Amino acid sequence: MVWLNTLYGVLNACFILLVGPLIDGVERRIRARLQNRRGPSILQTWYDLVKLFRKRAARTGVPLTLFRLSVYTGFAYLLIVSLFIPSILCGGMGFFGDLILFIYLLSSSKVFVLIGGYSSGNPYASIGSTREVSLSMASELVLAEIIALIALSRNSLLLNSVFPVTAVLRPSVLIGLGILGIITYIEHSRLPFEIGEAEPELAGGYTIEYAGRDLGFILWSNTIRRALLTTFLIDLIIPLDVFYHLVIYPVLLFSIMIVFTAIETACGRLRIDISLKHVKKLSYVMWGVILLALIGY
Amino acid sequence: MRPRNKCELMTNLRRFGEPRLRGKYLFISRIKSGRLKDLVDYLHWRLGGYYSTSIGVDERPLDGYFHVYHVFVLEKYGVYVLVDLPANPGHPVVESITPIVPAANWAEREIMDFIGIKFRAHPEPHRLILPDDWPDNVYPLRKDFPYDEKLPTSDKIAKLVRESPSDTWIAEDSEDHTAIPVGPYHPALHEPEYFELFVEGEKIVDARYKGFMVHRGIEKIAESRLTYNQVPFIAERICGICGFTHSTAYCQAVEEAARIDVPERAEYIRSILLEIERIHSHFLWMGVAFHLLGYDTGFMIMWRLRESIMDLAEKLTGSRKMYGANIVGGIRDKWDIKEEKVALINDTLGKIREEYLKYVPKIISMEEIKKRTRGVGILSRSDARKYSVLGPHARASGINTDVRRYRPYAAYKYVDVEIPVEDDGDIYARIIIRHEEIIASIDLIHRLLDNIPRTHLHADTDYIPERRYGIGCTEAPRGEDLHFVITGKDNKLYRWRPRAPTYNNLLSVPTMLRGEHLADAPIIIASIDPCFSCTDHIVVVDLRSGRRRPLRTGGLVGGR
Amino acid sequence: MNRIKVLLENLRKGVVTEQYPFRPLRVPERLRGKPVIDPDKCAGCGACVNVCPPNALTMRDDKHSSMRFIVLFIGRCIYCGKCEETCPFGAIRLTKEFELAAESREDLYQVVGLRLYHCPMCGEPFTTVRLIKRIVEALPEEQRAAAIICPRCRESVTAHYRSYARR
Amino acid sequence: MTLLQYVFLLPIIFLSVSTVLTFYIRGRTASIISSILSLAACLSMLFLSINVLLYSRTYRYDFICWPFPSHTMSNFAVFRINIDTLSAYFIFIIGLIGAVATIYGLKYINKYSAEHMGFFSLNYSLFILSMYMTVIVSDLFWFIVFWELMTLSSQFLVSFEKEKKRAIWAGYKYFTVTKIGSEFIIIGSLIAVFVLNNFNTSFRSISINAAEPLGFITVLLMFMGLAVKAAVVPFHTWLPDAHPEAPSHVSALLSGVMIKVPIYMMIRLFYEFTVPGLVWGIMVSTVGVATLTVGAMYALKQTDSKRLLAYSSIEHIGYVVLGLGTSLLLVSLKNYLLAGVALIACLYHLINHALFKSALFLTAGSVEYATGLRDLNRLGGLAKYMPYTALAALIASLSISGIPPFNGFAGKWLVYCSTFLAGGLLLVYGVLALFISSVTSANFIKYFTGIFTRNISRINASVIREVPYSMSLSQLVLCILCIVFGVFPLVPLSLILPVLGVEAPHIYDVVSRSVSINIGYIGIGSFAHFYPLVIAVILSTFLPLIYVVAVRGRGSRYELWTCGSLVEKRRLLYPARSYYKDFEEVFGEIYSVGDYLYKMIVGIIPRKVCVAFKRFVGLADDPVIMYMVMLIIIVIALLVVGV
Repeated sequence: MVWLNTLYGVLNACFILLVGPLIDGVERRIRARLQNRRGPSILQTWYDLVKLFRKRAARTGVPLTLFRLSVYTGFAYLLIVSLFIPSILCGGMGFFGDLILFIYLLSSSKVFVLIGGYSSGNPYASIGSTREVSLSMASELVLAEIIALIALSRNSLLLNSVFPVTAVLRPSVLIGLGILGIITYIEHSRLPFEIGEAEPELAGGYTIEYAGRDLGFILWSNTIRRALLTTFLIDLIIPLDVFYHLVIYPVLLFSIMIVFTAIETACGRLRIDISLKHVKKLSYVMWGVILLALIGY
Repeated sequence: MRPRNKCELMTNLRRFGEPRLRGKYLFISRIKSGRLKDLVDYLHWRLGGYYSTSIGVDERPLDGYFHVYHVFVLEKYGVYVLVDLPANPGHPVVESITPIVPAANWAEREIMDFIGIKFRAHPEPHRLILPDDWPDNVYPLRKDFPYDEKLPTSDKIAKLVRESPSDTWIAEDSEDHTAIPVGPYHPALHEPEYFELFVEGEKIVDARYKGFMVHRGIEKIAESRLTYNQVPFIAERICGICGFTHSTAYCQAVEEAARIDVPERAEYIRSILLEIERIHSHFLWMGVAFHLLGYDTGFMIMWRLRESIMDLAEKLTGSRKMYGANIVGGIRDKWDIKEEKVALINDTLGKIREEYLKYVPKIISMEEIKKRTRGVGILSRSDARKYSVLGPHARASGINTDVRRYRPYAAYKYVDVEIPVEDDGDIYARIIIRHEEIIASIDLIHRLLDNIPRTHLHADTDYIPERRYGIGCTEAPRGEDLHFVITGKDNKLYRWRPRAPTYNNLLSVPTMLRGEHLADAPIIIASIDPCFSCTDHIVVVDLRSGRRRPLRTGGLVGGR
Repeated sequence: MNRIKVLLENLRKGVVTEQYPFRPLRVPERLRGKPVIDPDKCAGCGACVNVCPPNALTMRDDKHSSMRFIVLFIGRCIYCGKCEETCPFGAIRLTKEFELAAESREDLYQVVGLRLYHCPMCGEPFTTVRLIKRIVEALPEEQRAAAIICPRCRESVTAHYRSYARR
Repeated sequence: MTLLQYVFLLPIIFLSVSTVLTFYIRGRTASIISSILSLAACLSMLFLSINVLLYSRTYRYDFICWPFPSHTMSNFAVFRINIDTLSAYFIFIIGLIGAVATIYGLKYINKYSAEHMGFFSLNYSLFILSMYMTVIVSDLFWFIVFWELMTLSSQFLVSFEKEKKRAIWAGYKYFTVTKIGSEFIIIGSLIAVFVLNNFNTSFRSISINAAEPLGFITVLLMFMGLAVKAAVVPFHTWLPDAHPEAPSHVSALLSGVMIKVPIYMMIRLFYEFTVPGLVWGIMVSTVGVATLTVGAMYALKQTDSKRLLAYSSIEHIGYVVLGLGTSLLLVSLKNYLLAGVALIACLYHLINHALFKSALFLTAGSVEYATGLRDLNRLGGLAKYMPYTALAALIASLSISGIPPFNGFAGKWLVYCSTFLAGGLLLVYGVLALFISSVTSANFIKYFTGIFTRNISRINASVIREVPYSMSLSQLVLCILCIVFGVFPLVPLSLILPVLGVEAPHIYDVVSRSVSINIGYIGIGSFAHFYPLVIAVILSTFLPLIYVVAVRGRGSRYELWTCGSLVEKRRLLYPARSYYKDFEEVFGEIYSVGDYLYKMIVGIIPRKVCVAFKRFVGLADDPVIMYMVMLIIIVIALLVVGV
């Protein structure tokens, strides 16, 4: 049984690894169509990544192994998450872990990438990382509230017993899921919240000093992170069932991503202070939702 | 008490020196000693005129002196005031006017670099345009400096940032702040320039600017090698966005100097092409602005619309951007706008207008756009006057100025031009100004096309007299383009100085940047619609080897 | 809401980009593209060389091989069309070609070589054979003799005749 | 009586000898002698504590100092020592951190001149001794004696650098504030002993009924007194001044150990002297949450390395106190399972914090030793010169940030589990704790990257070299323990569970069944669990794998990309103060609440009293001191009226 679950986990991880860049390719196509462009092939992100993987990495006056290693550590953390989150198969590494671990592993991978960004010493990278850290601190607050809501509704922190949270249909859960959707969107670092690597002012932000393979891995892990966050959202919605996961899950995954892309295409970039304020407002709303949950709705 | 007419003005000006009125030009020479500052103060701050630019001329072969002309524009009296300051060739020093009019800062430094006239009491007498490893006492725009001179290579690698503070405003501990280099290669800037922003957190504490990285020495080539009718094509290549307005301004300057009457039809065609250029430029700017605000869909939309304008231009002139229509005295024959083209223009513009109005009002009502532009990058009216900013940039700060209306040229004499003015002085105001100008320009073209007369296309220009002064002004999309010419022998110019509006507008950028958020820096810089290739109009320094390649005419091709 | 309207408007409009390098691009009739010299028509008068603002057109006489070369360097050309306008024989014209990327710098040159015409009196080359032919064809019979000698010789001959006449 | 039973005397003997010797010997010799003796003492403490914890022994001794005829009076003449598992747990921490800090101090102390070394050594031994004594005595009277001795000796250590005005001031402030704090304990104890317990000072015989008013006041006074020493909000203001000023290994002891001693007493207070009550649960957990929020948010603003660490100590004490409060609250609600988890969380996080915070203080000390700087705005790029210190700082930073599978995560995880699953008010606290945890990681990203990475700095890098081995190794030892405690939760849990067995017998059964403690697995019944070991194993397989696939090959080297312009590298440094400006602005309510409280406190006190105290205390700029002095007066007045 353990081995079967491990196998499930590995297969899920492979699925996420492969489908992450593919989703990005689809998104690029959709975005292009919304902007009256033809757009690249949906495999374009994969082509880009393969091209980057073939290139030599660059070190920019940074003697630290850490500068490069942090990228891969961040990547490895995402791999761990993908091993135990049910995605295409409804099972994983025996669900070794709970909600909090999931959040921590995801944010740890980001912490490593940002440590890498800071260690380059480039002011652009520092500012970009600072923005990322600030925004993820703020959204962590909302995430924590959502976890609290889930724990409250399901009286458990175990992933396999909280999925799907929709089994408890309360108004608070529904609003909470909506807010989780927004937070997922923000954590995807999409416009208007794509401020860590804001190309016009920061020229790539925390990724600025990376090149070649390292950059490839950063881009890859960004797509994986997006896929994982969305997977988590879907897992909370659909039943933990073979059919649902094999059929409904991919459909939902792609459609959520497409909706997100459409929203992204319609937005400009916000400033860090404004976006932090938005997230803060969201946390206030979420307090209300928790209150609602506490009084039994 | 402001003088009511030119006569009174002349009387008043006698207090300062000897005014001479020649057509539109009011020369003030022999300034009484110590009265220069009063004169400048009177012209710029009290008479309601504004400082336009300064020109240094090596007139030693003509009258034995170097000359500095400060050009002030008195829109009310319809004259250009040229404050003539001769400088002794042995000891070329004149008094600086920068302390009174900060806008004169760069122009005076440029003269110091190129002609070698020193300005007494200039607040920051450092090099502006010439690279740091340029030898001292070599002044490229003097007449004894051959245009194809090759200087010996220098071992010193040019430093892009000078150590000396460029501005007294810099906080004392600016060393402690993080320097964010923006440029010369930065994705937000599409041309080579260099801003150094000092930040505390993400707040910009101070900013420095270093430009003129691609100075191309166009003036020297034009004065040395080109004939009158070759220059328009080079002038057009000063800029890749508003090239036509440069060639028009040049042609007008020569036409002024030689007193050539341009046929009306040519004037109409010039105006039409100028307006097409303006629309194209504003579309481009809006696209860039949306891109810098992170709204790439808006960028794509604007540039798609711009594409149709470019196609129209291509159908009319054979080129998307380099119209190549101007010659001294009018328009080239093949560039005539015939009946079927009139229809074509009307049709295309109608469609563009319709589509444009479908999009842009919606886009500029978006929350992100509003939040990031309202109250951001404010330039107050007094600061705008201080730096003599021009064009939409000035109009967004509440200064009602437009060459097309107040000093009409080409066909603007025959039609009414609508000029939007906003008072807020922020980026949003600049967007609104340009938005309204696009619509006004489309309407203007329709009107111009309705009235286009049937005359010749160009006047006879066989003889152009020597040592005549001419100023050609056009309202470029970014503001007033000013070309100053002195005619010379052998079908060649004696002196030509183009001054692009960005030259004045850029000086105001550090003021706007201070206290703003780093994320807004690109849009603030872009909000003046800077055109650095216009501004940086000799040498290309290879930074790695520190070797300098003297520029040959081949390098002129290109632009933005 | 507005932003969604913008997107819907965009969707209605559809794709506008073209798959340019894979499909040819249509260009307007009047496009000022790459100038080409028709070597059959060019007489090597050098009018275009005189008007060319960026010196893209240059002229070189090689006495050794007795040839005149009109060199057009596309790398400098600004496509103003002045040469086309000036050329008395319609030999140079602007084509609609705009894809000018080349693998080597040499590909950007067009060289027209014309045989030089040597003055029958002094033997110095002063123009091309083709130009002299065209001039001679265009002139009336009685003026042809004067046209075929170089300006300097013509000057000395004229001076000679004059002095002869005065005498 | 076997010889083993007298092991507890060893530390006392070693440290007393050291104290006496250093009274006569001066200079470096003194420091070496005292270090060796302190080390021996600490090792014997470790031995003792492990002995007690693993075999659940209890040592109890009553020394009759003076035979009084009357039974009442003889109570005061007995010197009672009681080493149970709870004491042993704290002895373990004192021994462990004390040993590492002493080894570190051997070389580190050479930074200072030899002149006052005797004085320093004396106080150092006395400090460790008094902490040890504080946790082993089982008598309120002697507890207060050693408590005061601990304050006194550590005060001299804080203001050891006499030439620095700030150090003197910090020591003064520290002493004044904590002394006032201990007055609360004294008053509380007096009431407890004389009024409530019939002149009994022995821990075993004290029982306070917190339900009646006087009992309530007693517990409140004692809790407040302990809270001052534990630097719990709003009594935390002395800590950020005091801890950074001490020599770094002393800072490690202060932050790693000393502020834990009041927690020891709190556990005794709430679980032994009284019965856990709902009010106390709410109060303690609220104070805990306030502490962790304020600590982390103020740490975000710091640019001095040790000051940042000091604020983060406040934050982590907050986690510990939150755990304690949660357990109190849940016990009173009869939710023994989660109460046990919360108490485990409290103790688990306590030892974790001792480990990583000491390690961090030691790394900050190494940096100061090598560069003389603590300013994060100017430091940078030290990893190249000080690789071991950098490694230690990285591991400790990751631990404190709660990156799984390091130990910080395991401790915090237990806090979250107990609060999230408990629901109600605790849910809100849990949310705040989880949010603050991300602020912690932001803090330590700043700490680590500010000092060690980014290869540009405003200091002269040519003279910097790695610290001596004794120093770098002692940092690394702590880091290894951080990893071990994270990956094998069994190790700390096997130390903690005996503690629960003694202190809360009624929750032990539930906890030991529901908190599974297999090696590499930690979980609460069917509610939550995770396998740190599996994560560590997967991580350690992935990393070499990815390394082989991707990192191999050195890559080409370029200069820093500065948009193609030449800017001096020095000027590109993004100083630590700039890091989270915007976040601080947007989430600035916490700071403004602090300011508001400050104004309110000052507003309460009449102006004339302020002026009087200014003369009297000389520290009127610190409202907390005045606030507390006022409180004492009010309490005394109330007592007088009441009695």
